[in-house]
Amino acid sequence: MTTLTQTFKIPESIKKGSKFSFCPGCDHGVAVRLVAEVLDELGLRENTIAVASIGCSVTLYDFLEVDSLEAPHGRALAEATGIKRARPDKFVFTYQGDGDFASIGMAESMHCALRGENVTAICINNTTYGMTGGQLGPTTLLGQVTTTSPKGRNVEYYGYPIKIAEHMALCDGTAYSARVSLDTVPNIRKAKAAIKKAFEIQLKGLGFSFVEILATCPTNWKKTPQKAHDRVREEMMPIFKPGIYKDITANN
Amino acid sequence: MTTLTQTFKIPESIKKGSKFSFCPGCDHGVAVRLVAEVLDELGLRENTIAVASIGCSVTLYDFLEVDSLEAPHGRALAEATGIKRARPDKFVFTYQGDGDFASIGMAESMHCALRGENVTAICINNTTYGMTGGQLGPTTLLGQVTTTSPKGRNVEYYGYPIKIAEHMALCDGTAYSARVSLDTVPNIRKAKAAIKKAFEIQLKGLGFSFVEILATCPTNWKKTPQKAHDRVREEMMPIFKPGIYKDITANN
Amino acid sequence: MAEREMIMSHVVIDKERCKGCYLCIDECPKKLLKIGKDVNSLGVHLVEFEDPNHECLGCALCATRCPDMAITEVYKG
Amino acid sequence: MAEREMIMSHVVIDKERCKGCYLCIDECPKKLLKIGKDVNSLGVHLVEFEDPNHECLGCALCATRCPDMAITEVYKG
Amino acid sequence: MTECLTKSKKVLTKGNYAIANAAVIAGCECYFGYPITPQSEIGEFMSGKMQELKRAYVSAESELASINMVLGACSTGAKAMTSSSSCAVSLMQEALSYAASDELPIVLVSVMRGGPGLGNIYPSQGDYNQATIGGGDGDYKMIVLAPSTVQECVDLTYRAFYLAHKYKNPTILLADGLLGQMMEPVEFGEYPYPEVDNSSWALSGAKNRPARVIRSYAPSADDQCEFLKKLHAKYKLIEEKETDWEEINTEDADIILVSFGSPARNAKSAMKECRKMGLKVGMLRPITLSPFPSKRIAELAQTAKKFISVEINMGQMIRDIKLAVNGKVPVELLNRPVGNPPSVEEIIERIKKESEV
Amino acid sequence: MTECLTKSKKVLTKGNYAIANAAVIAGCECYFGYPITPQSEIGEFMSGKMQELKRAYVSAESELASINMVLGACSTGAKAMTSSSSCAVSLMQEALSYAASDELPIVLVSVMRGGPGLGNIYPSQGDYNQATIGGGDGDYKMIVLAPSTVQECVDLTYRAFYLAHKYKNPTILLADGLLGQMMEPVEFGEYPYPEVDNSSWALSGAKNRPARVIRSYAPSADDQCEFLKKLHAKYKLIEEKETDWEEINTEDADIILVSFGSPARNAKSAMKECRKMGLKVGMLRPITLSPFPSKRIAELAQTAKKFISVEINMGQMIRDIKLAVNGKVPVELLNRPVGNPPSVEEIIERIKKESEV
Amino acid sequence: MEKNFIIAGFGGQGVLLAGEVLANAFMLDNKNVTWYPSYGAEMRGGTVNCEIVMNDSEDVSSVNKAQADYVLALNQASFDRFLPKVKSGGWMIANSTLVDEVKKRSDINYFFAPVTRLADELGNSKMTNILSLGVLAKISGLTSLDTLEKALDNVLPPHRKNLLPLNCKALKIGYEYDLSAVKV
Amino acid sequence: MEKNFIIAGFGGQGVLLAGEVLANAFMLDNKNVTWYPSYGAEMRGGTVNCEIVMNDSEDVSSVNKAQADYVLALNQASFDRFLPKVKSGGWMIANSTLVDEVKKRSDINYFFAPVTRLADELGNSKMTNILSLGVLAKISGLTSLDTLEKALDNVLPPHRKNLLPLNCKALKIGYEYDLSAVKV
Ligand SMILES: Cc1ncc(C[n+]2csc(CCOP(=O)(O)OP(=O)(O)O)c2C)c(N)n1
Ligand SMILES: Cc1ncc(C[n+]2csc(CCOP(=O)(O)OP(=O)(O)O)c2C)c(N)n1
Ligand code: SF4
Ligand code: SF4
Ligand code: SF4
Ligand code: SF4
Ligand code: SF4
Ligand code: SF4
Ligand SMILES: [Mg+2]
Ligand SMILES: [Mg+2]
Repeated sequence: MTTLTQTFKIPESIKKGSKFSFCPGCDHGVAVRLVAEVLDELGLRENTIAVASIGCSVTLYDFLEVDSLEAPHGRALAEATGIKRARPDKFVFTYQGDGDFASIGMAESMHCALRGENVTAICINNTTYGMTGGQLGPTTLLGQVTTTSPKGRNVEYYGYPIKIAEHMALCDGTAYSARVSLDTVPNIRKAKAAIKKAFEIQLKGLGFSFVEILATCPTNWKKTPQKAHDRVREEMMPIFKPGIYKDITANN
Repeated sequence: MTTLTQTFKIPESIKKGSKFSFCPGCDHGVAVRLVAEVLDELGLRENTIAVASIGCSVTLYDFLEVDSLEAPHGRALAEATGIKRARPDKFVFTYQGDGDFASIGMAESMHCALRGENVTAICINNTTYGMTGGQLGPTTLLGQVTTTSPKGRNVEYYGYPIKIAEHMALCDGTAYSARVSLDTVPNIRKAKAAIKKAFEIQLKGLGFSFVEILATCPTNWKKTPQKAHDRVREEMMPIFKPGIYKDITANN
Repeated sequence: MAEREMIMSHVVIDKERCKGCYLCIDECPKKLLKIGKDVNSLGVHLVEFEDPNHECLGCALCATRCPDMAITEVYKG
Repeated sequence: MAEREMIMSHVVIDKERCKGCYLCIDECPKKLLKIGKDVNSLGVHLVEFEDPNHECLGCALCATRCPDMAITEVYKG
Repeated sequence: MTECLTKSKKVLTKGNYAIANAAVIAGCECYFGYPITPQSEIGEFMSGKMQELKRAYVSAESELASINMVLGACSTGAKAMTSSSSCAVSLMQEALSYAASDELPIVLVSVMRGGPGLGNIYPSQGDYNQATIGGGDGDYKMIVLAPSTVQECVDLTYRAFYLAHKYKNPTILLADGLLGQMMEPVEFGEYPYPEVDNSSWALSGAKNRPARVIRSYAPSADDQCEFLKKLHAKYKLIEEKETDWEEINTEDADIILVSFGSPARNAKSAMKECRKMGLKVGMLRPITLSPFPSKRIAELAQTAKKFISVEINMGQMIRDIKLAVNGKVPVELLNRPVGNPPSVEEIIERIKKESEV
Repeated sequence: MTECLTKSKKVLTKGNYAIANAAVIAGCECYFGYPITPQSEIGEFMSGKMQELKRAYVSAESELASINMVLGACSTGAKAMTSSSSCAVSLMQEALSYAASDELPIVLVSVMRGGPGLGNIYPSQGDYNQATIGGGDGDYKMIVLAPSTVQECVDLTYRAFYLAHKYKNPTILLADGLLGQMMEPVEFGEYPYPEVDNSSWALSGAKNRPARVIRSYAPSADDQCEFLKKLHAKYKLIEEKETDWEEINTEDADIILVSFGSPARNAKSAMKECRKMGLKVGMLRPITLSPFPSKRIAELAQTAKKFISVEINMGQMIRDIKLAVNGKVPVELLNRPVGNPPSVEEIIERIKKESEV
Repeated sequence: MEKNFIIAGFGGQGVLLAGEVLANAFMLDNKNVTWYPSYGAEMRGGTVNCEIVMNDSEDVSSVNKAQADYVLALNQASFDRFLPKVKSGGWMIANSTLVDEVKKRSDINYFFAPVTRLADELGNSKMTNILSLGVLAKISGLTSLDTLEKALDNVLPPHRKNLLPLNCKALKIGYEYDLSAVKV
Repeated sequence: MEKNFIIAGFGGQGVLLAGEVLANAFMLDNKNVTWYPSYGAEMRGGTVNCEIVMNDSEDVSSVNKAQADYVLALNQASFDRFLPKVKSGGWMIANSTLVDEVKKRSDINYFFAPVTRLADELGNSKMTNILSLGVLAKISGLTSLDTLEKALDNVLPPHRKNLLPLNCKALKIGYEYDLSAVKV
């Protein structure tokens, strides 16, 4: 009789009995789980202060068994800076939407990276403001229909989407900047590796680490979760190319 | 008897009888004059709305004979957006300090570029907040002593300066991004050419145009105007390299 | 728990977590997951794991894909 | 205005604009500008243009450099 | 949604769409906004409609940006607006103070939700102070209009644009989440006000005239004192000319309910019920919260025996009532901190209790 | 400057440095700031001193960032502060509302300059409303302390940290540009308050205890109502325990001057002069502007014949005085819109005039 | 005269739309009417409801009423939640396909109709809302089938107009449903 | 007793520092003292001034005084601006190197001393401020040379302490300047 090996379990860092409040098939769930898995693997849970942002993931603190602060919309990295400066021995990360990070929070995000704050930011890029009902955001793709671009994003009225990971990489205080995707299981695994790397960079005190995660918003995209992943692959990834844009620990 | 040719005069766009309120030797004066010269040369004065920002150049409207709006600190490009969208036929430019543009105004600046607003931004990079007495700003160089970095900018406390022109170039809505310097007369002439190019790009309706001008702040640097220009050359230009970072009209 | 569950690769599904997104179904290389008849309190038709031929690899592809940790445990035999 | 000013290269300095930064002095290839004795209402020792040998090129390097448009006019003869 | 809003016939319309469509009819040339519940429909409506009409619409990167875009647009004399809610309106305070000081005719639609902080998206009147007193720096005043029905959302949107331009003063349409989400039949009609001529001050390029500047910087303290006195003389004028309220059954009333926005609806019903019971109850509904109908309330304080302020907050308008009543008679509070307005039954009960005393 | 500030002897100190050094002595662990006149010296002092002491100092990219960094630091129980002025404090309103709702012990030093908008850098008290009522969303209150001398800048900075932590409430030290720039001899001494134990709520990592969350989001309207009632019960408690003021010659006074901050100095001198002339004048100087000494003023309204509010603004505190006096006796305003406080002579003249009536 | 209605069900059952149609009908009948949804931080997939207040005397209706004259409950959760809100003498109209026919209160009128089943029979279970609206309207006697059809036309956006005939059919089935089963 | 002083001059003449030394001296004499600068949006290079209020009776001094007991004017602009502010019976002490010796008002005392020249003679025209402070202090009779020297020590930052002897010398020259020229 062979013994069983457990190949999957709910991470310890997930709050017992909690359930995600995300819509069916939303990649936020996968991303939060990956964060929890990495917190487990690096033994960080009890020494972590997480900063939740305003967006679909605002109730992150209901899912993670870690101390958390809810930041005003866009200010998560200012809050994280305050926490880390006050308690440099704590592990500090933010979990933000693309709107939070790159629209209203653009200045805070950029300057946190420039200062090289020793914190980690996870940014969920779902090309829309999910929580408020799917309006056009800083990452909305050209042509994309949203509730505030009913005929699709055109350049004249809306301009272009931002490439977040590239901008972060350009900041001298950034030690690590990567873009990953959750469209397939292999990519989910790569995403986890990137999160882990980012967290390790903070543990080593090397500066700002950043992971942009391409994710779905089936509800506002009005797509099935499956088709939503197709969209990530076919429409998002050609514009927002996954990759590691900066890694000061890589030897090359 | 040969006739005399006038090789220099005060531009028409300069308010009659006005005098700059800048400190002796401050490059702001040169930059404002260059803007006025280009407004003259392109015949724009009577069709222009300028946006003044909060900084040493806040009273720009006292020097330029053009309609002007004073924007709250950091919001000049939001104001400019409002003006241009309301009156697309007007020529609209901002004149901002580096603190205004890249610190408190980072989000507005970046998103104006991303949207490709058909306006021009002039940003005076003097590596400090001049008006408030020379504090450390977003462009303060490593090692630089300011009133808030009394022992010089160190990475641990302050992080790194931002490379503005590079970030602007990275935004897809930007048609033109250049960095120029006012340290020598040849460079002053190049600076003028860049401003002219940026203005022409707006006139052609090609999108956001941007000129970062390396300039002195003799008062807060506590240097003579001459030595201040040496510093621009020796300390600033190696980090903030002059050049044209983007020009969608260039054929290459 | 049936004895075979003790020794063979299998998954455990938490019915109250499942939101019926059905992402897991496509993911399973052995097609062991399908939409069932049972409905949970959310009104969702649950995913069912059926593996009569003991094909499950314990690969956890399904659980890795599941956004709601409704596949709470995966075992490899 | 002296007759020679009518035909020879020269510059015009507005005393009330000059702030005494003396950037113009270094700029003149002919060294025709120097700190004078006169003081304006700002208490600044003014720059003086002295060109006994009619060397001025009318190149406007001085005026281009001047941050305060104190060299208000430059003429090339 | 866009399609059904016609000028000519009654249409069942949601408060948010009513405001948006009224703004379009009022000739709003520019809308700048950033989403926030419970008013995102305004921006959504505008995104389609303004493009259709080739007017300006920008999905701003934040409320800081959107309000400042409005300042920019208004500096050219354009009719421009933004809309937002509670915590996001908090972000606009600097710009609002600038706008007051710049005397720019900006229009802000503020659809209140629960606070403080992020709070939640339930209806609330917790931003009465924020709108009427202002959280910006210095001494300035907004014009604040408070609709209580969807039709009034339309009428007061028109009025907001008119008053903003007439007085060159920032004007807030202050609704609550319930009104924003509520549907009622409305008639849009035509914009009922004359166009205000902005040509004497608007920025348009200094052609054949000296250059203009719009600024809030005053180089000397004396200049600033003069400016503030002028500004406050304008506020006085606005108070005299534009203070507006609805008043019912106040002549002989012992108890006067004072209430604005959606709770005023319940106050009215309660008042009518109480009249049926023979209780001498009247009500006053401020339509302009700023200027506040203080003078009228002071007059009524000569005859009434008590005022009750009915609000969805911890008691904010009650301060203005007290200041107006100036100790003549008691002023009581009937509030719910956040959420739905106090119910008709609750109000009736309170009136009965207060009548006994 | 840094060097001369010792704890043990009297030193002639500028208000801004006094505040900064007092914060350091109070154990402030983190300073985050962005420059603005007339308070930039605070950040300048801190930049050197905090690094010297290996504490946290950040040149933030904006006031939005600095205030939010303070929220972050305070969430760990740390003593943290920022300082700013007028238009820039307007930018902090959202975060202040969050801080109130999060019950975070933040300390904000607000050194008022002229408004509205950019205004200018002259002294002013135009932000009385902004500080005491708040421009953020929802129903919340700050604790607001108003020094009137440089020594009080020190003492009230200590008190600000203490009260903020004791009540887990945002606390504002509200000075004006004149006080910030003024030098007077001060003694710093030691931080006179006990340390508040924050361990029951501060974020520190969920080790051997359940995870904690600090948030302002309330999932249901009922939760939010409960929360608001609790919050306001705390405010009541603070009012009962911490309301503070200075009072001189009020017992028999016919006229009572009410004034805070730097104008209170002139009011005091004027009052003393008038007493010499035999005029029955007293004065009350609120030290806590929020909670406001309303109860005491109401008591004094029983005996006094008139109150005069002396302010550098268009009349803001006067509302609170009127609310307290509640119509008992007249409340007059003696103000200067912006700039230096009304002079002693001006105040005396006014007292004389009011005495004649 | 003032009457108020609560229509409640699952998210996705179209209760807001049904309410909007009813409100439109009252508008067409030249009555004052107010519609408002419950909203808040409720989970997606939770219950949704809206209230419609109709009156022909007042210029403006009050809101947040303690009780309702008519409640239409399309699922069990809504039935349970709103049963106490029915006015004494008022009506609870419930979708018996999903709601147990239990009558705890004796001071109100009940009407159970298998509306989801009826809609299924019509070929589209999405018609549950409109079909049950027909039942509600008929019971209330406050508006006509004709008006309701016009109201439907008002509410359906242009790109959905193709669904009008089906909706009208559903409405009719509901409106003409056999009310004899009603026991007062 | 309360006395107040205005010290005014060019930006760069060190009037704020001179005022700070005087204020320090009063502090060392255990008097209450308040120092505040004029500030605002004045142009760089314009006139600068500060006011010092000393008293030994009140706990706190008033500010923004209508008039001053002593005005020290280091340049013509300051002289012109502050002449009307001297109290009747008060003193106008002026730097005669830069100020014309004109006496428009007859109700005040004047003292003109060529302080810039004296400072130049000392070898450093930057000592004008401290030297004239000596004159002012002596005329006022409100503090001693000894106290002023200690005050100087308080005010000079460590890296400027090398300038203390020179400053003391300037102070002394001023303090011991021949006051016989004074005509009341
Ligand atoms: C200051 C402020 N503005 C706006 C909002 C409303 N709001 C809440 S979440 C959100 C956008 C969320 O989008 P994103 O950050 O992309 O996160 P997602 O929901 O897509 O995961 C907005 C605009 C707010 N709460 N506060
Ligand atoms: C909201 C706000 N914050 C701060 C200030 C104070 N302030 C005025 S100008 C300025 C910095 C100016 O620096 P920069 O933009 O680089 O212009 P410079 O003076 O160097 O040309 C600051 C911080 C302000 N007026 N408003
Ligand atoms: S709205 Fe979009 S991002 Fe938000 S939970 Fe639903 S699917 Fe996810
Ligand atoms: S402070 Fe600096 S930037 Fe400002 S005017 Fe003076 S020299 Fe120029
Ligand atoms: S992926 Fe998870 S939530 Fe989705 S259907 Fe499968 S088990 Fe259910
Ligand atoms: S573990 Fe692998 S094989 Fe087994 S059910 Fe899941 S995906 Fe299929
Ligand atoms: S450059 Fe201009 S301001 Fe400077 S010294 Fe020469 S003339 Fe005067
Ligand atoms: S024009 Fe040329 S040569 Fe003549 S003074 Fe100026 S710099 Fe010298
Ligand atoms: Mg998003
Ligand atoms: Mg600068």
